[in-house]
Amino acid sequence: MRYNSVYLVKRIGIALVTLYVAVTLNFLLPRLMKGDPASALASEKALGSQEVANALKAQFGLDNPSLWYQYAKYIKQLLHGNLGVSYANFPSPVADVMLKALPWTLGTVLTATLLSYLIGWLIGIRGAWKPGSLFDNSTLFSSFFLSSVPFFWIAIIFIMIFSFYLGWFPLGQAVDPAYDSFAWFDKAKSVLYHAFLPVFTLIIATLAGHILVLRNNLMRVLSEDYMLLAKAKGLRASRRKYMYGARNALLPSFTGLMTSLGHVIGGAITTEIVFSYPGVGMVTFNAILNHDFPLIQGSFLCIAISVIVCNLIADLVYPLIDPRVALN
Amino acid sequence: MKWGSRKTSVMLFSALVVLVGVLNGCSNSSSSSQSGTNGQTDTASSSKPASKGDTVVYHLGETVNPEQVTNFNPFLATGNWSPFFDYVFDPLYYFNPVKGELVPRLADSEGSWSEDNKTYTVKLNMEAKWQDGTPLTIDDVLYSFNTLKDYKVLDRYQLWGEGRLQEVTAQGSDTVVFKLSNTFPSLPFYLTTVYIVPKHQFEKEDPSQFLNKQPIGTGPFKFKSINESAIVLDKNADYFLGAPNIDQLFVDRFNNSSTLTLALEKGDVQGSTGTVAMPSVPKLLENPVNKLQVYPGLNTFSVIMNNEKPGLKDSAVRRAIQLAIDRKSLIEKGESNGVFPANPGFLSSVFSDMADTGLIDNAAFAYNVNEATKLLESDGYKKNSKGIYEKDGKKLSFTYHMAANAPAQNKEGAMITEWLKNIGVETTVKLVTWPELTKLLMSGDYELLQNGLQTPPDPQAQLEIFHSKMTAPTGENTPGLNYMRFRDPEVDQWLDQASSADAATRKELYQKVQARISEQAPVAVMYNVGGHIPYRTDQFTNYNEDLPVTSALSLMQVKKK
Amino acid sequence: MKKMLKACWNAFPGVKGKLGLVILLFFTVIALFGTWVAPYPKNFIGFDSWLPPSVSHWLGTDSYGQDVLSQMIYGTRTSFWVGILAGLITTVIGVTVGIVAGFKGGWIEESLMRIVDLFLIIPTLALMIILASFLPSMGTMSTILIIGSLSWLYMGRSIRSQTMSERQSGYVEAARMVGMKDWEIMFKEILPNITPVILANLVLVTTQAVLAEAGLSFLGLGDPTNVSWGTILALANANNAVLFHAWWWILPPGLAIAFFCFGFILIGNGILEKYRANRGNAAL
Amino acid sequence: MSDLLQVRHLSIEYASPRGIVKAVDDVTFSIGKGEIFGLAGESGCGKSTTAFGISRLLRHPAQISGGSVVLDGQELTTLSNDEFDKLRWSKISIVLQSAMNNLNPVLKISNQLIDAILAHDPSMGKEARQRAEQLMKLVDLPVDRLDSYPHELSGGMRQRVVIAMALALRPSLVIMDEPTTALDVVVQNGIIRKIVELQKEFGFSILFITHDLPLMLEMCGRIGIMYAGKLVEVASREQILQKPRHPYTQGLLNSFPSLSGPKQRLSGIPGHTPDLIRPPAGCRFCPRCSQAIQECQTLPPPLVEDAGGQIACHLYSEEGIAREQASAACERS
Repeated sequence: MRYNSVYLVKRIGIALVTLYVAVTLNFLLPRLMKGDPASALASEKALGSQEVANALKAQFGLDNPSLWYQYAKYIKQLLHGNLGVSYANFPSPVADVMLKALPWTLGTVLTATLLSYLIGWLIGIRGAWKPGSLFDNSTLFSSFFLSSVPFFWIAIIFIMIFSFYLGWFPLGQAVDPAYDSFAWFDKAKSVLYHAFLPVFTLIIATLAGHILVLRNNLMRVLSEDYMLLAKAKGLRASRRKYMYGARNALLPSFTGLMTSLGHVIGGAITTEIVFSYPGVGMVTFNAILNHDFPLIQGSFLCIAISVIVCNLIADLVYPLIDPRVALN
Repeated sequence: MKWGSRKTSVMLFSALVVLVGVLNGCSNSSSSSQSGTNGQTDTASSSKPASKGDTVVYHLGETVNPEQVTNFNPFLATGNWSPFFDYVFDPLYYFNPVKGELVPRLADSEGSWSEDNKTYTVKLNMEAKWQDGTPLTIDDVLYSFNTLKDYKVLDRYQLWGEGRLQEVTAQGSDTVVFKLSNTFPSLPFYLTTVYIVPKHQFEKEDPSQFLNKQPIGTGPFKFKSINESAIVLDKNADYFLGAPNIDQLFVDRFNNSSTLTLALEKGDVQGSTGTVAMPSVPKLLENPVNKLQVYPGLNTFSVIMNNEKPGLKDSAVRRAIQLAIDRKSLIEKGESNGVFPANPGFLSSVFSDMADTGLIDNAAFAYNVNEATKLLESDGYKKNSKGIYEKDGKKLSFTYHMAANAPAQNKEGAMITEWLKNIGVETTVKLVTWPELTKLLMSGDYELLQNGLQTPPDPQAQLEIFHSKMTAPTGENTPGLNYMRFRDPEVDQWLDQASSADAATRKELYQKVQARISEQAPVAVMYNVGGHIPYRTDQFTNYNEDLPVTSALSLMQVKKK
Repeated sequence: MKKMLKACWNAFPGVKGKLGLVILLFFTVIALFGTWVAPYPKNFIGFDSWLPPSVSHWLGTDSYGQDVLSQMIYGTRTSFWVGILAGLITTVIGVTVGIVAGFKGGWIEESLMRIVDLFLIIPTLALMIILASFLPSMGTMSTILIIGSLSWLYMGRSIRSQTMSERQSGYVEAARMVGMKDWEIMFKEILPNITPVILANLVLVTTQAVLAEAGLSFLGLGDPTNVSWGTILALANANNAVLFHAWWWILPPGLAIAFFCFGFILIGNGILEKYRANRGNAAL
Repeated sequence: MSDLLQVRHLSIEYASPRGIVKAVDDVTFSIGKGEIFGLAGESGCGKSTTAFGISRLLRHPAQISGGSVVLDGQELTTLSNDEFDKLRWSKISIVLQSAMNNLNPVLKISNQLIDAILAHDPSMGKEARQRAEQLMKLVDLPVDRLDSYPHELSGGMRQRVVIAMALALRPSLVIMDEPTTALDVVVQNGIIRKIVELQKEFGFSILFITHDLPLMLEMCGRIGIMYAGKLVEVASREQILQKPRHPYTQGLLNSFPSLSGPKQRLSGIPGHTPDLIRPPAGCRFCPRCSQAIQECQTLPPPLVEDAGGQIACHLYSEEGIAREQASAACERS
C-alpha cells in the first residue's frame, strides 16, 4: 500500500503545528491562573521569612517576571526533555512524576477506548442489521440511557457491587501492595486484576456513544447499491455484514475514535479519583489545585502529545482501511 | 532493590497489551488467585499469593499522592510524605502529642540548660547505628543542624533565626551543645523537627536537591521498596531502642480517603495515620474490632477575620460572630466527633499545663444567638429591611472564602454562613484553591476566611500568632501568621516577657494573653484538629495508647495476635 | 389553548419524542415548583444521619442529616438551569462558528477548525478546572459560563459539515444572485434549513452540560452553598456512602442525571428520525 | 421458444404508515430462453419492484403478497432462503443502475469478482483469479485493472465490471435495472452493444428495465408496458412500433421525439399517476385516458391474450371491440 507523500507530509505537518500551539497554550494557561505559587509556598513553608521566599522564587525561575524570559527558558528546557521541577512537590522533577503516572492512564484509557469501540461496533452492527428487532430496540434504548450517565457514578456503583459487596475485585489502586516480591507472571496478573474494573467502567461509560454512531452509519450504508448487489451475489451473511457493511460504516467513526481520546482522558480524571488509580488524572487535578505551574504544564503536555500521536496514528492507519484517501 | 519506576512502566505496557488478550479469560484467572472474600469483617487480608514463610506484615493505609513519594530527604518540606521519616529516621527528641511531652530518641535523656539559659547540652545514646551498619557519630548530628544554617531554604522553623541558635558544637564524642544568642525556652520542642541524617551519605550531595531515593536512617524500620500501591519497610533488627516485633510494615497508598476507609473496614489495612473521611468514623466504630484514638493537635480551624476591615474592626461584631457558630454541631455533624473543641483563647489543649481549659467550655463563648444579636444591638447596629444589621450606612456583609475541593470543609462553611444569616450577618461564599487562600491571608485581601492555623509544637509560637511583630497592614504580606492584623500592645508585652521567663511566670502570662484573646476574638475558633487515628485490633495487639498508636515508637511494640 | 397544546405535542415527533417530552416536563415541573413540593427547606440539617428511606424521608438522610429527597428536588433546579442555559450558550457559539466556518470556507474555516481540533485535544474537564480557579467566585452562573464556553466543539464541527452540504444546494446560489449579503444568507437562509440538526445538537449539548456540571461539583469546584445532583454525589463519595450501604444517597443523583439526559436524547433522536425520514442523511 | 421464466399474477405490497401500497398488482408475463424482454413505464410504476420481487431482493417493508414465479420449471416463491441463495448469481444475476456506488469502494475489483465465484464454488481457489481475468477481457477491460479500486475507474468501466460480474457464473437470466441511465449517451451505446454481443455469445435471457422507450425498442425483442402497478400491454417490438394498442403506450411513444422524420409537437400525457393506496375502481389509466369508455370507470380491464401479445384495455375486450367498430364506423363517415 504505497502512501501518497503529499497526504503524509500534510498530516505530519498539521500534527507538528498543533503540537507547537499546544505547547504555547500550555505555557500560557497556568499563567492565567491568579496567585503565584512560589510566594504562597514560601509563606506556607518558610513561615514568612522573606529571604526564603526569594530563594524559592529563584529556584522556580520566577524571579524574572518577564513572560518572554520564562517562555524562552521553558522552550529550552522542553527541548532537553526536562519538564522542569514541580513547585508543590519540590524538588521532584515533573518528568519523573509524569513518567510514572502516564503509563497507567494511557494503558487504561487506550485499552478501554479500543475495546469500547470494538464492542460498540459489534452491537451497533447487529442492531442495524435487523432494525426494529428486539435486540436493536433494547440496545438502542439502553445506549440512550447509558450515554448520559456520569463516569464517576458508574465507578462508585461498580466498587459498591463488585468490590465491596461481592469482593471479586480490589477496592482500587493499580497493583497489589506486595507487588515487588511477585514473580513476573503474578505481576502481570496483579496489574490486570486491578485494572479490570477501571477499564470496565470506562468501557461502559463510552460504549453508548459508539453504538449510536455506528448504528447510524451502518443504516446509511445498508441502503447503498453495493449492499444490494452483495445480497444478489448470494454472499454469506457474515461476509456481507462485515466486509461490505461494517468496513464502510466504520470509516467516519474511525477518525472519531482518536479525537474522542481527549474527552475520555477528561472522564478518566474522575474515575481515577474514585478508583484511587495512580494515573495522570489525579496528578493533573492536584497540580491545578496547588497552582503547580510545571506539573500542570507537564501533565497537559503529556496528554496533548499522547492525543496528537494517537491522532497521527489514526491518520496514518486510515488510508489502509479507506483506499480513496491515500490517492487523492 | 532498584526503585522500579522505569521497569514498572515498561512492564505495565506489556501487561496491558496482555490485558486485551486475557480480558475475557479474566473472570476465571481472577477468581483462582483471589479467594472471594466478601465485605464485612473477614479474617486475614485477601489471600494474595502466599508471602515467604510466616513473615508478620502490618498494613498501614494512607492517602499518599504520586507526587509525595518523589523524594525521601528529611530536610525537604515538599515532595515527600512526612510520617515516613518518623519510621526510618530518628530526631533527638520526639514530641508526643497525646501527652504533650518530649520523648528522648537519639538523645540519651532530657537535655540541661546552663544558668543563663543560653546553652542547652544533650547527651546522645551512642548505641544507635545506621541501617547500613556504620555507627552513629557526633558529626552526623552536627552536620544535620549545620546544614540548616548553610541552606537558608531548609530552615523552615527558623532555628537559626535572629535571637535563636548561634552555634552547635560537640563536647566529647557523645554530647551536643546548642549555644543561643538569646533565651529561647522552646528550643527542645524545635529539636523534634530535625531528623538526624547520615553525614557520609548526604555530604556528597546538595541537601536542598538530593532526592535520597535509597534512604538510610537509624530508625526502627528500613526502606525496602516502593511501588504504585505501597511503600515497603523491613524491620531494623538491631534498632538501639529494641527491634520491632513485626517483620514488615506496608504503607498502602491511596489517593482518596474514601477508598482508604473502605480498605480499613474490609480489613485490607490495619490502621492509618489519620486522613480518614470523618463522617464515616461512627460506622467504623460500630464494628467492635475498630478503635479510634483521638488527641488534640496543633491545627486550630477557625473563621479568620481581617480585624482592619470596616465592621470587623469592632470586637463586638467579632464576638457576635464567635457566638453565632454552633461549635458543638460542627464537631458532631461536620467532623463526626473526630476533632476537639477549640479554645477561644486559641492555645491548644495539647499544651495541657499552659492552656486555660476553663475557657473551652465557658458558657460566655458558647453558641448563643440572642446574646450575639444583643451584642450587635448594644454596639449601635440596627436590622435593615432585609434583616441585615447596619450601622451608619455600613451593613454587615462580608465575603466568605473557603478552600475548593474539600467537601467536608465546604459543608461546614455552608452551615456557618447559614448561622451568620440567622444573626443578621450576610456572606457571599468564594471558593479558591489552597495556595490562593494563603495568598489572600498574607495580603489581607479577605474579610472572613475559613482555614486552619498550624503552628510548630511550641506554646510560645502558637500565641505569638497574635503578636503585632507577626503582622502587617492590609495590602502588605504579613511576615508571620498574624493574618488577622490584630494588634494589642499589652499582648505584645506579655508575650515578650514570656519568651524568656521561667515556666511558672510563662504559665501566668499565657493565661492573661488567652483571656485577652477570648475577649477580643480576633478569630472565631471552630475546632482543634489533632490526631484521629482509626486502627483495628483483630489481628494485632499491644498498641501503646500513650503514644499515637501508628507512630514508630508504638508500632515497634505491636504484636500479631 | 387546545390547539397550542396539540401543536406542541406533535412538535416532538415519534414515540421517542413524546416519551422524551414527558420526562422533560416532569423535571421542569420539579425545577420550577420544587420549593413548594420539597418536604423540607434547602440544606436543612435537622435529622439523624444515615437514616434509610422511611415514610418521613422517602429517600432517607445523608451523613449530615439532610433529607436526600428535598436535596434532590433543589438539585433539580440547579442542574436543570445549568443544562438549559449552558446548552443555549453552547448552541449559540457552536452554531455561529459552525455556520461561519461552513459557509465562508477558506482560511476562516481552516483556522476555526484548527482551534476546535486543538481544544478537543486538551480534556475539556481539565480546561474547566483551570477556568474555574480563574473566575473569582464559583457561583452557579460561573459554572454555566465555563461549561458554555468550552463544550461547543463537537457541535461546531457537526453544524459546519451540515452547512457545507447546504451551501451546495440551489437556494443558496439563488439567494446570492438576488444580492443578499453573506450574513443574511447564513442566518436567514441556511439557519432555518439546518434547524432540525441544531435542535438535535442542542439536546446533546444540554446533556453534556449537565454531566460537566456533575463532574465539576464532584471535583469540588461546584458552588457549596447551592446544591445540585453533582454536589450530592460528591458528598456521597467523599463521606463514604458505600461504607454505610447508603444506596439511597448514591443511586438517586446518578439516576436523576441519567433520566434527565435520557429525556433530552429521546427528543433529539425523535427530531433526527423525522429529519432523516424526509432528508435521508444521518446528520448527527 | 420454450419459456425460461413464467410470472403468473405476481402482486407485491408495501406497508406504509398511510396504508397498504399495491406497488405490483396481478402482473403476468413470461420470458423465453435467450430472449431480451423489456419492461418499461414511468418511474414508480413498479417495474423495478417486479424485478426485485422475482430475484427476492425486496427491502422491508415490501413483500410478495401473491402470484408465482417459475424459473426453468422451478417455483421460486416457495423456496427457502438457503435454497434461493443457491440460485442467486448462478441462475439469476442483476446489474444495477448507479455507476457511482454499485461496487464496494473499499474492496479491490478482483476481490469483488472472485467472491461471487467463490460463494458458489469455494474449492475454486487459484483458477478463480484466471476466471476474473477472462471476465475482464470479455468486457474489453485491461486485466491490470483487477488490482485497482472502484474509485480509480470511470463510470463506464465500472458498469462494464458489474456486467462482467453478472456473467461470472453463466446465469440463465440477467436482470438489468436501468443499467445505462447514469451514463452519457456515447458510453451507453458502447455498453449496450457489448451487452447484445455477450447475449448472443452466451445465450442468456435478459429482463431489461428502463423508462427510456427508444433504447428499449432498439434492444428488446418483446416489450411489456407497466402503468401504476399493472401490466397494461405486452407486444413484440415491431407491434409496439407500428401499432401500439394501449392508449398509454401510444401516449408514451408520442412523448419521445423521433430523430428522423418531420418535427412534430410532442404531446405528453396529462394528469399524474394515481394513488396506489386507494387505486381508482376501474382502469387505473382511465383518468388520463383520452379513449376512455363507460366500462373503464367501473370495471378493471381483463388481460386479453391474443396474437399481438397481451393487452389489458376495454377497447380490446369483446364488448369493447364491438363498440370500437361502431365508433370507428361513425368516425369514418
